[in-house]
Amino acid sequence: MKKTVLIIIGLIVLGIAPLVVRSPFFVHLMIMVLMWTVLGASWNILGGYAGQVSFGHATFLGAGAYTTMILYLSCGVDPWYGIFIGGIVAVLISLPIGFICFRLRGPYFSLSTLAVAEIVRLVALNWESLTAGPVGLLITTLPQVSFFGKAINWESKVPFYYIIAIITLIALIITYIVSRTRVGAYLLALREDIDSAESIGINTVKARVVALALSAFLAGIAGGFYAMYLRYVDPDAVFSIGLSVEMLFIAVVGGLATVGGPLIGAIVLVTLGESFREHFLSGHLIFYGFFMMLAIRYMPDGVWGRINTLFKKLRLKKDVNHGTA
Amino acid sequence: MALLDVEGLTKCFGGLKAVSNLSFQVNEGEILGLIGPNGAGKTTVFSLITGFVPPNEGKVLLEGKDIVGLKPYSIAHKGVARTFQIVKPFRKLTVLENVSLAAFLRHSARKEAEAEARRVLERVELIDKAASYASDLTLSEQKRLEIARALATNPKVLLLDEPMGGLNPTEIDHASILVRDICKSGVTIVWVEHVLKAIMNSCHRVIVIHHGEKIADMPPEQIVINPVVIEAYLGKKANSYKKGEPIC
Amino acid sequence: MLTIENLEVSYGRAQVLWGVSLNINEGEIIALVGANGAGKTTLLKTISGIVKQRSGKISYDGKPFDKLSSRDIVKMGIVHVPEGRKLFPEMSILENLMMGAYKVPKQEREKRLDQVFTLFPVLKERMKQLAGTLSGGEQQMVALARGLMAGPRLLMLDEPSLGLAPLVVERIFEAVMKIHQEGVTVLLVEQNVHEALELANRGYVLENGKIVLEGAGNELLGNEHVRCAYLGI
Amino acid sequence: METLVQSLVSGILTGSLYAMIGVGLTIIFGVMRIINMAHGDMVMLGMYSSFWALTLWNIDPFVSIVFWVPVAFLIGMLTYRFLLKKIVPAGELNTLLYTAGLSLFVSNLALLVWTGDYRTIKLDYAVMPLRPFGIAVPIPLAIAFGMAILITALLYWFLVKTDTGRAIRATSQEPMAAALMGVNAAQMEMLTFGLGTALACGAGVLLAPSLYLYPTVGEILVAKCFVIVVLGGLGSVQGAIAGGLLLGVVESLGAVYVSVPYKDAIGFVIFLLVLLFRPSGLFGVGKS
Amino acid sequence: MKKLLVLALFCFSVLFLTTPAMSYDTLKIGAPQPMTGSDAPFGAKFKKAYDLAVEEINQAGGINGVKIAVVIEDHQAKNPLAATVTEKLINQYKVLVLTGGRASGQAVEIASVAQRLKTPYVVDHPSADIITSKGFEWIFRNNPTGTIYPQAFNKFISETPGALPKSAAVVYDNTVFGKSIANSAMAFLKSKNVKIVNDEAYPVNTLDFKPIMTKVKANNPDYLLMVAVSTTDAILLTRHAKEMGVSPRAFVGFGGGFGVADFATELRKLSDNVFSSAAWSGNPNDPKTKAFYQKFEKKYGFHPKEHEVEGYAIVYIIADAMKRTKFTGNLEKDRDLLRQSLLKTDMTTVFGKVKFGNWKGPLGDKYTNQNIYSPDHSVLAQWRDGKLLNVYPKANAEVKAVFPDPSTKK
Repeated sequence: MKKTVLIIIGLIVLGIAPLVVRSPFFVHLMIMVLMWTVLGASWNILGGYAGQVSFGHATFLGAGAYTTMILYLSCGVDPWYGIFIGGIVAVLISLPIGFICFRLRGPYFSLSTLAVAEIVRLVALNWESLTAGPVGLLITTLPQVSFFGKAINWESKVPFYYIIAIITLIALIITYIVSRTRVGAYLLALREDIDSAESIGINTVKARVVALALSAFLAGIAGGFYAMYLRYVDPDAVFSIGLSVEMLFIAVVGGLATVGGPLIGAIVLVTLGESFREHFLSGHLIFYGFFMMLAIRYMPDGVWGRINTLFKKLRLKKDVNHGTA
Repeated sequence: MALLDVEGLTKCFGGLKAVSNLSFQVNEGEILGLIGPNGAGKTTVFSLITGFVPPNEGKVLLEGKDIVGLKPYSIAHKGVARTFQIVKPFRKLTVLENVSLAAFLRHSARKEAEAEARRVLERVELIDKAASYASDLTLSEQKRLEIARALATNPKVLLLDEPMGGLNPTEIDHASILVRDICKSGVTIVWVEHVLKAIMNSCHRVIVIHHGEKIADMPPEQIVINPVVIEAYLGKKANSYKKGEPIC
Repeated sequence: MLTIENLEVSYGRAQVLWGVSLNINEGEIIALVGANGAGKTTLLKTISGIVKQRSGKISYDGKPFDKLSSRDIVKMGIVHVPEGRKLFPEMSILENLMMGAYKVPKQEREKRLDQVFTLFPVLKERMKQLAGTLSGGEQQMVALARGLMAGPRLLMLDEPSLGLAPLVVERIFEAVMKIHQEGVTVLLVEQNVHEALELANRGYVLENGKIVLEGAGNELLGNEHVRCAYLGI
Repeated sequence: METLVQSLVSGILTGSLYAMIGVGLTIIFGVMRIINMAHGDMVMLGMYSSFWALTLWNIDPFVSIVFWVPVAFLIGMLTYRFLLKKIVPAGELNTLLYTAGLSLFVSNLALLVWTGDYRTIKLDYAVMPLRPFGIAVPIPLAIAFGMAILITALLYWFLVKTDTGRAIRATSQEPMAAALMGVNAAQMEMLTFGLGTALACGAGVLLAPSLYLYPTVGEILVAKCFVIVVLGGLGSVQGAIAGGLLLGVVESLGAVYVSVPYKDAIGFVIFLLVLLFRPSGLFGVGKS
Repeated sequence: MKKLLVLALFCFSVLFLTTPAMSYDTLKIGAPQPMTGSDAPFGAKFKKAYDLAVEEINQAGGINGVKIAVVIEDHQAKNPLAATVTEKLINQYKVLVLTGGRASGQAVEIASVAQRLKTPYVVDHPSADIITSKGFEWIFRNNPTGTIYPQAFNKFISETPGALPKSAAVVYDNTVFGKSIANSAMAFLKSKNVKIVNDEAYPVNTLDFKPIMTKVKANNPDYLLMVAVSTTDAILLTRHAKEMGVSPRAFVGFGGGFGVADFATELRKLSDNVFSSAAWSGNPNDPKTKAFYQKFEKKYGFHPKEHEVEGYAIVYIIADAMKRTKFTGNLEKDRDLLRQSLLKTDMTTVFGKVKFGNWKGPLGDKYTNQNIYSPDHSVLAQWRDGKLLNVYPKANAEVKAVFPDPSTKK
């Protein structure tokens, strides 16, 4: 009951935020938070729920971003379909990657994703006829789209905000569905013990592929959004290992295998980033590293997980008090 | 026709024959004991039947159909469930989640799966612990959780790998009752056990394997006076030493 | 020589040993028998300091040693040859033996090595061979020899016959007898109940983490309870 | 022909230093099952040590290595004791993420302290290379090659011939049995981490005159390290030596005969193939 | 947990509180630069250059009495962050005009945002052609584009008798910068029927160029052309080329790295006779440049190079445009007014002459608001005993070129 109220309040806040916050810069920041949330959520499905730690998630973001860009620039495909197609292309790319990397377990899987991501980056950098190589792709204008008869003003942040807000909602809902249904339960089982999972009838290969595909789809969509919002992609920006590590960081700090974790992680990443940059000017990455170590050492369940356990404890306490009274 | 029919099963690890030309049948509704000294290959037999390890030779027929070569999960779909000797619960999940996961095999809706899981937990008397994390259970409870998880897949055949290992006598008696009860509800059971007392009291038939070969297949009361079995268990001189004297 | 009183051990929440008491006198061979999962290996691990007890007392020559680390325990002459042999597979036989003498002063090692090689001449011939490439019986020999290199007063053997062919088992037990004749006290954990009890001066039967029976080897052999424990009627 | 010999020589020279770094990583993995993402940063610290010793005290890198290696050994032990010891039991993935955090921390701290300026080391005697048989052999790399071989050989001798070395290998092969022989596992782990760090730093000191240094140079090197140790089989010292030399040669030949832009990709492709088809490494004994 | 919440709240409050109020007490120039990360040293260089120029201008009375200020924001060399900080500078700090950027990837992002938010962006250093070839009317660039870099070299080989290479090996870094220069040079060489025997793009941060040079040596090129965005790459390329025994008639370097003092101090005699075809090479005899060098060295204790000159010059270009603008107090209007003034810029700075215009680049790009004098800035210089001396075009030449390279006589 309380939860529904909270969610409704959250949705309302999300909905009216850009109308209340007038500063375009803060709207921009919120857009960044939401974009990182989608990326964190994407990583979380594979890394948090299914326990397959990937160091190469930027591959899917890059695939989505480039697909959307290329389709728009060379085929004139409307970006709003392009973003969706970007997600699908990311899924298609994820399948052979899964075929290769899922033969490996644990840290070996992680290292193999790192290697695949580097190979993909090098291909994107050198396949000039497709990607324009290091020069990158730039779009100057977005197509006319009308919404209820009114042309959308792409120079304003607000339409982008609503688009990413919807994508974020989709990502969170997918995560929620995953966490609540058979699929998610299967992923958790996979993370805990593959033999046991097989013994109770879970097709672990299929489950992992589903996790990867979902994860790639979300990252690909976020990539498409990235391309349209920032209007410029180049291989080092969208295929870098650093980007993959940031996604991982968001999911780990926010809380592995939690629905709301990535949102918290993204808020932490973006706001900490902004304020550290303002106050320390340099060296804020030191704090990232430090924070990551602390998180793994003391909060293996992340901020969200920590909050959850605290609430659980509180509730238990209440129950106990109630029982004795 | 036997429910489960194992024919000429052979498995080599390196040069060592872990299971060698093993054949036996499991009839519907029985509890079949599978015993043998340490390293006799009992767990390997289970892994071969459930598809975790592919055999070098041999067939496993479930209701007449060969299931060799299938993946473990599809064998589970066909109605063969197993437990593990070294318990493998999903540690960071609750007891209820552990069992519901297995119940998802036959119920796609979460609610139904959970209801089924609760029924099973009720049966193995773990319902009080439904909300605890699996890692917080005692060994005896984890063993029961293991059984509950297998049961929740609604199997035709249940392969129990040492469910009594590490339990104390009261717990063993308790667990024996549970096993018999499960059998009565219509699940056929193959039971690997070291605690022979439990086996002797509950099984309809017992198979003894030694060095991967079947050395005996008979009712429990005959097993205990079978010289070959005693030799396998107590050492080869045991018979000559105590020839003619009754045991116990 | 070794006295154990009321030992209780648990892994996390699962208690494995419940008030185990036993004592071993100098020069004895003691057999410790019991079904799988009865707690035999845990008992050995507790004595050798790998596992810490929850309560109870272990003393050696009258001195309690529950605070000692496994390193000091080896130094005192209590040596544990683990189940499954656990050789260092990518080291030669010689290196394995030298590892056995890890806590032995350098000048004494040569002497030890000679002793071990007279006991197991076959190891001397093949001392450069990698332990991982040996057969099961040979590996068990190396494991025994490695244990001897530490210069034990009390040698604890965990299932030395596990997974070996009957002929090889006999040779292993011969070796154990020889080691005993050299003046080493032996604590033998075995599934091969008959051989073990025949060899032993005394035996203990462990069931579900408790000592249920003790007595002279022959006595136990004839005991109905032993058969009950194993065949469970 | 000359091109082939030249690229082989260059490959082997660089490969010897890769091998030294790889050996450090592999022994750490062997004993503790840590995949140390911060290993490359240890190399980076070594490079800076070399640079500062020359710049501030005018000590030649090939001399300063004599004291930097022990210092690195101590730092490694302290790092293990205060940062890693508690996290090692948490499993391979947690340590992987943890050391990734450590790497971020160390490289950015270095950025803060030393700035991102690219620096190079100038050695008066090393302007032109030697030219035996018309093959160019840069002097600093030749000296580094010799020292890398010497240090790796010393380590090998240590691991094979000394009690402690044997104990380290024993712990990596069969930790339980090693403990029963009286080996103090925690001590061995600390020692191994110290040794691994010392090797990485030492390689950094030796590499500094041939390459240039900047705080995030570790990122490139750590990726190479993983390729090397996986090629050789994680945990195998001989494998890491062979893997290092192999990677050096493959990179060198690949750049000459295949493609410069895809030079790094070749290493990764081999890495994936080995992971998939021979997970115990090309030179591993092959534990299944 | 509580601490975390407090921290989060703190972060938010910091964000909101530091929102500066709009005012014309100072005229603000925004400069996204990499202040952390591996590009940080460049950010620091520009900051020093900006500070010096701002100080001088303000001491001289500012812009009609109003002081100017450069607001630097760190983009860490990450594209999304470059967009973020540009938004922040434009919307939060309410800057009138932007400059900076450092690397091309971030500069494209800044240009894209600036164009959308209708704020002038005067590029001081990034050289990717794409920035001024997409018809962005709010974007101006003083420095030459990548494809203009080889201009002096092109003139040299086509105008000097016997200098036209028979074959050339081109080695360049696989970035926008390296690629633009290499493509431009190769296009020109091909038009002269010169055979390109090596076309090698190396990944940035290549630690070992020996394999590449081994490959180059096998083809025995008449000219070796090297492009490097960073000084260390330039040094290492030259060193490894000479170590491996590549012996062309001329070693020609493109990019800032080949023109800085470090190049000679690192390479000593290996640097002798290496050509540097640069976008800009300061003439130390010019009084304006001389004065700048002295002032800079006095303030910071080291000799300024290309980056500092660019940063210093850009502030003067912007200040000049501001002086010619009648500000209304309405930010949006003023930005457009400032843009109009920039279009009319015609002046000389320490970097050289500047006038923005629309024209066609060497590879056919249609430039918008690109400095029309940029091809003239291109200079071919040669290292002699640790000194870089201009050799071409003849008007700027300090000495005569040593050619072919005597050290590599076959």
